[in-house]
Amino acid sequence: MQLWLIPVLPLLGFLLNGLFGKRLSKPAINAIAVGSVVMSFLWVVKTLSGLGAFSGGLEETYKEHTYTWIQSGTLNISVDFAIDRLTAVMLMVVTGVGALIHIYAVGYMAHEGGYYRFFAYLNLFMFFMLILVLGANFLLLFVGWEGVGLCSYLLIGFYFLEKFATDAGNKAFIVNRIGDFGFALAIFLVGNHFGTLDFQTVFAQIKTMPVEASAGLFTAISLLLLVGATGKSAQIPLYVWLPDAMAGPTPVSALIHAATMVTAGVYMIARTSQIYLHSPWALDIVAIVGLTTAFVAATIGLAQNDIKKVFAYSTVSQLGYMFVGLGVGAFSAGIFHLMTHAFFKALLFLGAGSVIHACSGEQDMRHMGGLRKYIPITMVTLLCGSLAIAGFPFLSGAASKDLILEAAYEHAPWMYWVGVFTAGMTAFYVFRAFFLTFFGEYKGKPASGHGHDDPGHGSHGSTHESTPHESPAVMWIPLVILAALSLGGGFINIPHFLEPLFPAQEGEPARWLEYVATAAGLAGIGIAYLFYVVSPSLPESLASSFTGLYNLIYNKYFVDEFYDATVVEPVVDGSRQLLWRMADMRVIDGAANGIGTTARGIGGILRRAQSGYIRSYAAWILAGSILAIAYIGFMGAAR
Amino acid sequence: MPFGPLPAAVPPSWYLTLSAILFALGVLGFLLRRNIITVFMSIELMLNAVNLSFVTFSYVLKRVDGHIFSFFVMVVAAAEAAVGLAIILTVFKNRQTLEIDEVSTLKN
Amino acid sequence: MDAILFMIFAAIAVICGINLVVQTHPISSALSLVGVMGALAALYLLLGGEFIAAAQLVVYAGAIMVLFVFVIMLLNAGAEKRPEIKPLGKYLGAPLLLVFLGMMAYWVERLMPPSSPVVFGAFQGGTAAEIGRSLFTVYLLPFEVTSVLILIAIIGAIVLARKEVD
Amino acid sequence: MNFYLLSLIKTAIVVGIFMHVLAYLQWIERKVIAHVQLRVGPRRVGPHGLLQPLADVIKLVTKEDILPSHVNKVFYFLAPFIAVTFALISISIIPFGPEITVGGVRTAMGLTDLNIGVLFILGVSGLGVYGVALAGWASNNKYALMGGLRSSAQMISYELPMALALAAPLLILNTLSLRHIVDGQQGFYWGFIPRWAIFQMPFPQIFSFILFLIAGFAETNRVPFDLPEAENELVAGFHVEYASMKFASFFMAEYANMVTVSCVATLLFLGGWHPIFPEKYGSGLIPVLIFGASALLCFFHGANPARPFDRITLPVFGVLFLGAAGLFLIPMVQPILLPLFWFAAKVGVILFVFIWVRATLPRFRYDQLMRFAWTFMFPVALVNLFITALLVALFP
Repeated sequence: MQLWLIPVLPLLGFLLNGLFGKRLSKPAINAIAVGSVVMSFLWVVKTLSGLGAFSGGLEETYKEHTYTWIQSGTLNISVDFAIDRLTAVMLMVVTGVGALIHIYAVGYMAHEGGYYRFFAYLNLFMFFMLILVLGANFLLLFVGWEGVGLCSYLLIGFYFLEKFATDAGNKAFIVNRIGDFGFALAIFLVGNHFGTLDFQTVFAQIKTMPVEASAGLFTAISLLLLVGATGKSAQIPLYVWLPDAMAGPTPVSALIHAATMVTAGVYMIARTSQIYLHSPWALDIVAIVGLTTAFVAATIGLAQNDIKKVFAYSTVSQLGYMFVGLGVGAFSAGIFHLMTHAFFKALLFLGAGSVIHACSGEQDMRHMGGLRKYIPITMVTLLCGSLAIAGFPFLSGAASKDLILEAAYEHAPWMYWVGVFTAGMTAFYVFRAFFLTFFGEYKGKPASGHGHDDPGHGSHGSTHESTPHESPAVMWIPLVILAALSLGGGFINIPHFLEPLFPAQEGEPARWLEYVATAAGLAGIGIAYLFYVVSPSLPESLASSFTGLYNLIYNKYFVDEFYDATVVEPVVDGSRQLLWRMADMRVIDGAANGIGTTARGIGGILRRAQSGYIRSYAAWILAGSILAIAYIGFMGAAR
Repeated sequence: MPFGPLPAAVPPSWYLTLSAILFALGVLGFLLRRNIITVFMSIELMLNAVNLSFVTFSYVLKRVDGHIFSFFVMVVAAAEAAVGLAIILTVFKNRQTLEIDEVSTLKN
Repeated sequence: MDAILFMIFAAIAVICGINLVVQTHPISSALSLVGVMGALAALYLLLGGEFIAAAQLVVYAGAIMVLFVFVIMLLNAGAEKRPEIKPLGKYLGAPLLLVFLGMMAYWVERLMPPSSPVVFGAFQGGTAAEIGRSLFTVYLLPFEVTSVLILIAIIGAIVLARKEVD
Repeated sequence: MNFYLLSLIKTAIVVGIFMHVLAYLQWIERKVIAHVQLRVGPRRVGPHGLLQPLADVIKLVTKEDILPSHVNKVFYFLAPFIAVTFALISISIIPFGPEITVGGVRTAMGLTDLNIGVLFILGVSGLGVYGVALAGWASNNKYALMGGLRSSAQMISYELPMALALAAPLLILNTLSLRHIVDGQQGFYWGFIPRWAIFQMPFPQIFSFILFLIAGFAETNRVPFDLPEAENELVAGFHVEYASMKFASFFMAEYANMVTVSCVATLLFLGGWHPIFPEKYGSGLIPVLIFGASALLCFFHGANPARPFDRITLPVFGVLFLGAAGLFLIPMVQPILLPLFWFAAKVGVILFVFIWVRATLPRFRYDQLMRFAWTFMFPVALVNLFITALLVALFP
């Protein structure tokens, strides 16, 4: 089946573009970058159909051994790739959406500097993401995990000339470190207790283990894994990096920070669901974390003015939904939502990118408006995405979200109500963004603010006329496809597809749950329409009447400031005072210098032997060899 | 070595001893001579001595490998001669001398 | 007969070797080295290494040493003045060397497994066919590597010895 | 019969014949060149100058042996001997014919046969350069030195294409022993095309034959490659300081090398002593016809002579030729003589080409010489070798 080919193709793209990209022409770079991803998508399709995934096959995990990586003592870690139905879904999402976004990026990045660098990073990301998804053991998963983290760092800081971009990159990286730390610990625990890191063997062992005896172990592992997941999937308390990550180019935000990478945490928890299921209350924590995140992020999203920020917070909140789904035991629903979210959130981001592109780099919604006559295609597609996320009936978002909410109701009714409220807010702020962008009249300052928010566009903004313009076909065609997916994606019955892995919920949930959720969504849409189309003056008055609350939300609950005060400052001071002044300058430097001086002294003695005459060297060699031969000879003679 | 009436055929160890003698001569030349070319030739002499012992061993063990090794030694010697003589030419071009001790820039 | 041949060629080899060391003029040394090589070729024949003998003639005596002679003639290197040997070398070197030789001879005699004396034709494994066979099967990789080495040497020699154009 | 005695006898025969061949080769060369240039050539000493070589030898031996004062004595004396020795050694392994039985003694024509004959010849011819180089260097004379330098560079350069050209037929015949090589060229395609190496499938070695001949010209310092002794630039090149017998020995070496190269070419490419077309078509009668025809020619010219004493000499030659022709008709000596005849004929043709070229072609310039070696001969030889190897591998 050559599973290894799936990740290796993007890797080839990365190598080609990364090594020779400077000398390649743009068409060549496009061909390599897009071609590799598309090819790997096709290969995924071929493999899956070969495994019968589309025709009810692939009940069992199909595993392929590539080579043995680490072989030490009893520990035996090999690079295996495995496909089960979960992986199949992830593969389709990653490669499919990835391919679309690559195509989109060709148009979006057309005028950027570091073109080849961008696509090289993107391909590298695809490689690691596929490794993450395909990996058949914890270590491989971790490799992919770190790899995508690296790529996200590189791509967030893509405009590395801009301070805030690099800062955002560092932030993402450091925050993720915390999560990865937990993940690593979890892996150590697993390896320590099961003697192997291979998923199948570990889970097989778990099935036979007494639950109550080892509950503590499972709880520890699952909580540590959760820490990792919160880091990667931007859950409370580690969500702070994601909004800043919007400093990267929009396709990156769409691919990495909406569709694929941030869902890695969800995937990981679903993958290790066995461990969670055997822990008494780890899942509840997952659910609570998810719910809180969903709610908080949604509230923050209400008041953001940067269109990408809005979608970023909505991403966080949707991820929260997925966690809720996982936490209440509806893993398949979580994965389902993961997929649909990949569709409509990618769509939203790409649409936002198209809008930004149209406004020559403007990201602040207050400077947009009335764009519907300029960029109809973008508007329509964005409308589809917004409806989908708002849970409009029969659309993809609704399908998955309702499943999650129903499962939440089964689990604990209050979770359901919070979820419904959050859904309402989601609908509200998404359509707020939509209306602000497309309705009203155009408020963009002509030829102003060119790329001062999205500096990469500084170059290309000036090349365009200042009135908004529709994006090229290479950009809106992926939009259309994604729009179609987010409309119809709900009818792909993922839960049924995943039943072999995650048995379906027993019992038919009450119908009214769906109605209430849908109603909440529609209500949100209505309120948004009322606020931003009918009487645009209403929001200001509202904000002024609830100033404190508004500021709290507007400043994202001051979480960043809080973290700065509590975590960052102490660490910085500690390292400066203690580590730098004391440890580094005194101890380490002192030792290094001491070694240096000693070496110089000895050398000063030894250099007398260096006469510079080849002959004398040869004489030394001769003497030495004579001694050696004498020694050997005597030894030999002795025997 | 046992002296006395010369046997009809000599044991292989004599060949080895001969190669040792030649090697020693090579070393001597390397140590005593000052002309780069001669020094170089002394090295070649040592290589030849080693070859002789290789061939002798392959006679003793009745295996062809020794010949292969000496063949490789020859090839390497050829390459070495090409490069070394080129170097000598350049040295001479730059310093108008072949005295090995006057080419001791390594010193100090 | 074998012993006599060995003695003859060994004597030639040793004498030429000594000549190489004591002659002051490089070209004399070169010629004596050619003598050594010829004698060694004969000894290889005695040892059954006919291919190696031929290669010795072709490669060493026929090519390498010609190169040496060529360079010597090209540089027209005169006789070197007798080296003044450092007291260390004078009083330590020669004895050390003799000791070295003595030890070698002794241990060679001592440690060599008792083996049949060298008779011409007793070992037929050194034919060109045999060498070629193992050269292109067992030792294929080293062979290829040496070819690369030769290539590098050629390029290096050209680069080193070419006259600067300017 | 005792091995040593047999070897002695054979050596005596071969060396005797060989020396005379060398001596008369020069006479032939002078004659041929003379006729090419519409001259008569030597004809004072003996009939048609047939005793000229003898006279030359006497002259060279009795000449004063000048010893220049500024030469390096040892090498000055050594050089000619080295040259002539290595020139003569290689004749020792050249087979002239198949195994024959003379007086109940079965022996091979030719002194000996090495398993590595070709390699041996290459090695020896490589050593031959020392004579020239040393002569040039020891003469302590700038012309001589230039000659020596040139010859050593030239010989090194041309040994590569020579060896490569030799390697190609060896791939087909896969042996290094000259005798086996000749055996490998026995027989005929479709009954009349000889299976000589230059015709032999899978890849006729015509190219390597030509390459080998050219390289041979260079190895023997013959025109157009006689740079080492280019009279009009280097006076006489490496042997400018040599006189009398030493000088002669250089010439002997040159001619011996010519003969060796011709023999090797014959053995490797022209099928040695195998006839040019099968016995059953009467190839055995060719010598008879040739000698008979030349006898008739002699009689005719004797009948109406250009010069008075031709009336005596030419008929004598005619009679001799007739005798030779008759000799080839005796069945019992045919197996001995026919191979010798074919071998000699082929070698003679190549030698004639040597002389012919000398009479015809001008001399290369030195840089042309080197460029020719490295940019034409070497690549072509490589390609030829490659193709041969490929075809041999494909159609074993």
